Amino acid sequence: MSDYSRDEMMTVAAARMLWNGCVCFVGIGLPSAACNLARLTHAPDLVLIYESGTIGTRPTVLPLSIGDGELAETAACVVPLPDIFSDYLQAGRVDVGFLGAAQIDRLGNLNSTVIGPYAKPRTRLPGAGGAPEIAAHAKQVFIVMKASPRSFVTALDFQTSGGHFEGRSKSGARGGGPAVVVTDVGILKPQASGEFALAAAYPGIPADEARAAIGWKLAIAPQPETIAAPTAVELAALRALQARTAAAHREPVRLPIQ
Amino acid sequence: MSDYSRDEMMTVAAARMLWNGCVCFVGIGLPSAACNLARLTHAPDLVLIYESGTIGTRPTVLPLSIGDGELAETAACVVPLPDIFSDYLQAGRVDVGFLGAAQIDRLGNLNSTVIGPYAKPRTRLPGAGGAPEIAAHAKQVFIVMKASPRSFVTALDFQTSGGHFEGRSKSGARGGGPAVVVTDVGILKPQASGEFALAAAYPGIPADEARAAIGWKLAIAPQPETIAAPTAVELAALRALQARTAAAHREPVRLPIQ
Amino acid sequence: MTEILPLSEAIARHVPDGASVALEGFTHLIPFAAGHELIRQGRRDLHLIRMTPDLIYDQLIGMGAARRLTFSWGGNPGVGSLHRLRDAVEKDWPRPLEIDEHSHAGMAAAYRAGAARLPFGLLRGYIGTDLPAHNPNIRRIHCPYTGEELATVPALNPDVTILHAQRADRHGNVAIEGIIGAQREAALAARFLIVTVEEIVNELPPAMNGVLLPHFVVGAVSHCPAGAWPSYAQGRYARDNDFYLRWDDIARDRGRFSEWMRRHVQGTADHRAFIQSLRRAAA
Amino acid sequence: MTEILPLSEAIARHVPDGASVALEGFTHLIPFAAGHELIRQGRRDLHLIRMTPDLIYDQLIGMGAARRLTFSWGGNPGVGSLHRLRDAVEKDWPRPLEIDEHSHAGMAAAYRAGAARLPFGLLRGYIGTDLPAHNPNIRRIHCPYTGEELATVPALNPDVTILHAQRADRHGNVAIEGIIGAQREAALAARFLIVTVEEIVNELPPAMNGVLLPHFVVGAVSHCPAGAWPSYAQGRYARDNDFYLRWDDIARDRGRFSEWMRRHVQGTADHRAFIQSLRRAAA
Repeated sequence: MSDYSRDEMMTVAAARMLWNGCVCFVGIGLPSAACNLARLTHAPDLVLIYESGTIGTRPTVLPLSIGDGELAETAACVVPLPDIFSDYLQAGRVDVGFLGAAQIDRLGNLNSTVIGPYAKPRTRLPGAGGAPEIAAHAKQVFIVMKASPRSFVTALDFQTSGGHFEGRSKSGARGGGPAVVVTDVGILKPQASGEFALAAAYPGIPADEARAAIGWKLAIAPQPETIAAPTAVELAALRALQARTAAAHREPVRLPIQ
Repeated sequence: MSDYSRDEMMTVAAARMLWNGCVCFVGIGLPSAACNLARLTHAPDLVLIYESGTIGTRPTVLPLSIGDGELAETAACVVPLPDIFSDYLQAGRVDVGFLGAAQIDRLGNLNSTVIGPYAKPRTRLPGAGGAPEIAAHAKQVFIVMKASPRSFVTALDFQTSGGHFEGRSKSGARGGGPAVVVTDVGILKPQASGEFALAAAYPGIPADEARAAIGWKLAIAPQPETIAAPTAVELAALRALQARTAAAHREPVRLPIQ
Repeated sequence: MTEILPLSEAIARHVPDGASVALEGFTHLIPFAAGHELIRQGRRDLHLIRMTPDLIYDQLIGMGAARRLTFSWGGNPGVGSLHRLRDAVEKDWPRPLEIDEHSHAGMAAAYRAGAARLPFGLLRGYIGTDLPAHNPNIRRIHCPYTGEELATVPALNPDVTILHAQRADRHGNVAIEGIIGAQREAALAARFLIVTVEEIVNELPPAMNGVLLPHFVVGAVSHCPAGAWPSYAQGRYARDNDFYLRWDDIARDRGRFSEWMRRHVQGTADHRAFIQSLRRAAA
Repeated sequence: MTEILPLSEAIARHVPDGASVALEGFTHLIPFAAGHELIRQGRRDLHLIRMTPDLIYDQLIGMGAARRLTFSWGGNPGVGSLHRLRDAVEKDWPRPLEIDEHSHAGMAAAYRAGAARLPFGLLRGYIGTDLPAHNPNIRRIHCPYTGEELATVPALNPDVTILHAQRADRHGNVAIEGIIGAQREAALAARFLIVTVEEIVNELPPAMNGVLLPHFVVGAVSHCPAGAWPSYAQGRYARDNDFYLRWDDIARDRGRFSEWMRRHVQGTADHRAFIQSLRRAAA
């Protein structure tokens, strides 16, 4: 399969990391696409939890928001949001949590709060949402972010959620922290020090291109892998999902008002 | 109406104290009969909460247990039991809670735990159940107990739930404590000191009979009332309810097993 | 993966002697069949946990299966005493029983904390009661904002929770309808969850806002029709109030109790045989 | 007794200037019509509370109605920034906005504590994050059993919570179906609860295990069809994703935002007129 985008490569790479039966705490956007692609291909019994309260969701189209009606209608059940955070995430029942952010540092700490000082930010970002507790309590965290030196930085403006920060083991965090950072230029994994290094390359994207996109001095893991290009089956499933999604979201909204 | 039992008088007297719209935390037995009698007569919009989790229950027959199917089927909704105790009782949304016990003292403190020492009781009673928090947090508590010197005592063997005990106002209790003790020989209400005195008599039951049935030196409230005998309407409603209940409970149980 | 297996195997594999076990269900869906299987397999030294011990714990305690009891109300609902529980507490028969006694509100908070894997539960409770004086597990903390004192209870995290429910699917998802008491919290608080069900279906419909325990929190499912008898299953069969009354007589006497248990529980292979044995005795 | 009255009256009577107000609904059932009515009536100095401020708080903040914001994620879901929220925080336009910032888990714990009338919520949270360094409301306590440190948040008890729901009955019972986020907790935490509904029916059927807010916790109900638009109401109408996208353009510019609000919200008498005004503009 020669003709695919870098977004498609990222999505497929992330999807392949999910195993059948895996319990995923899913965010909107690429994580949702990756999880549903996995569910529609090699992992039919993947369990999707959206923080809005849907458990075991099996949408036929991708949601645009974290709480679309499609998620509720196809869920095994819908529970109150506080239950999701206390009885599922905090209780250690989530195998994989997905996170993205505006900034990441070499230890996988993330910033989605502010650029500039907190009290008077240059750019106010949306904020934490579920991130601090996903980062702490999911058994593994998969980070998905497009790489650029502005995002992959040596020092965060604000630490919204924790990666392999010093003292993690005594912090009360129950999960293992970020296991991988899936980018559009390759896949980073933490080394013994907790620092993320290039662990796998995509076809046709040399390590130098990855290095140029990462703000810290990116190390190369011993024996880096090369990821296979998306298969025809994967691409077809992903594109069909996206086409169904686009069609569904074109349907006009009918309001019960004259 | 001349022909009625003392139990019927107690039940009717308790029912009359409930007002339309009142939110009642109901126990099994006489409180359940009184509440449903009130609902079927003068207080059709009485809200019944059973600790099993049913809210706004409208049973046509009396439940034998606190969690009968009839309660769930006729409830506005069924919620988890922890919600009942935290979000309804503790939150101060219960107007009237009913309690009974094996022993009561002059301040309305109750014992339903043990007779004899706790570690080696002569008689092990069922225990607290919802009582401590009902006694603390219901806006008013109605106590219903048959009077006898063994039950209405000068000193409890164990204090399971609190009445007008010393320090109540600083204890964190949110409710007003016991407002009345309905017995089969008359109705007691707390005086300024917190001590329960005879405040209302039933037709044909002299104060001396009440005094003889109470283990502490029973005071008579200033200007005690006399309660009217049950009306024909009340007795008919109560007896019909009890007849329906007896008939319903005679139906054999059919199990899905050969 | 949820195991779907016979109740006898589920108990044999997952409930060892000495385990802490919560058989929950508040009047409704009490897992009697599972309790009987614990007795058949001769479990000992159990730490039994349950808000309302009910007849099933009266039976387990009377058979000497329990070392300790965590509870908040131990009676025969609407009838009176649990005579076997009383005999154990009052006279150490057939063996002494440690008591960890709470109020309903306290047990509910403890289960909820367990479900959330918090170490303790918080309530404005145990006010005006002697319980904290006799139970060192009930403590107090101060609010870090207002300074006021609140009660705490340690989280309940049973080694095994056992529930009965109406339906499971072949994946192990469990759907419950009707009064649920603290079943959901007890289930999520458990290290391992066993559910007996009236029926196993291929797929459950989406529950939307209904009560569903997703398969990844369910360890084992066993098909066990009438598994809640003499308790009930909403929409399936009613509570056998008559048996609750009769139990008062059976349990009042040590000999009669032991004979009843020997004949109907220990002398039968499974729940179906137990029900049939009772029917023969009644005929 | 629950009052059943027009939305304008419910807001006029029960939401004064300076009140703390939570308009909850997680993506689903966001009470937009009620938010617009707050703007029409020119409310000022509100303490706005909401996990996900969404467009409705972008509008309130942009109109200068808010003094303070308690929240955990402030974006346009799936689209990007809330430009009015950003402008207020970054440039104090139209007025400075105090920030009380949390994580979702923290807000959920705070609402739950509020619903139970406990003074604080407890969670194993705010780990590895700078939030506690900037929010003195996030504190720590030690477990009285294990000694471990846990995070606390003060209970949220809004003066008024406003929800949108599918149905109420004439007694004021409110039935909700679908994703409920923290609506139940926010409702029970409120000192006064207003619910706008798609439909008022004579009697609601028994909800069994469904989500129902009983009338005695509901202060006022207002009939308001399409009251969640551009959010959605499960089973009634879908989310208007297109409007969420268009909002990005409208809100990016102070002038265009102000003109849109003036024309469609301040320039209309009620929610029906608002929807009609948008339709005319689109025609």
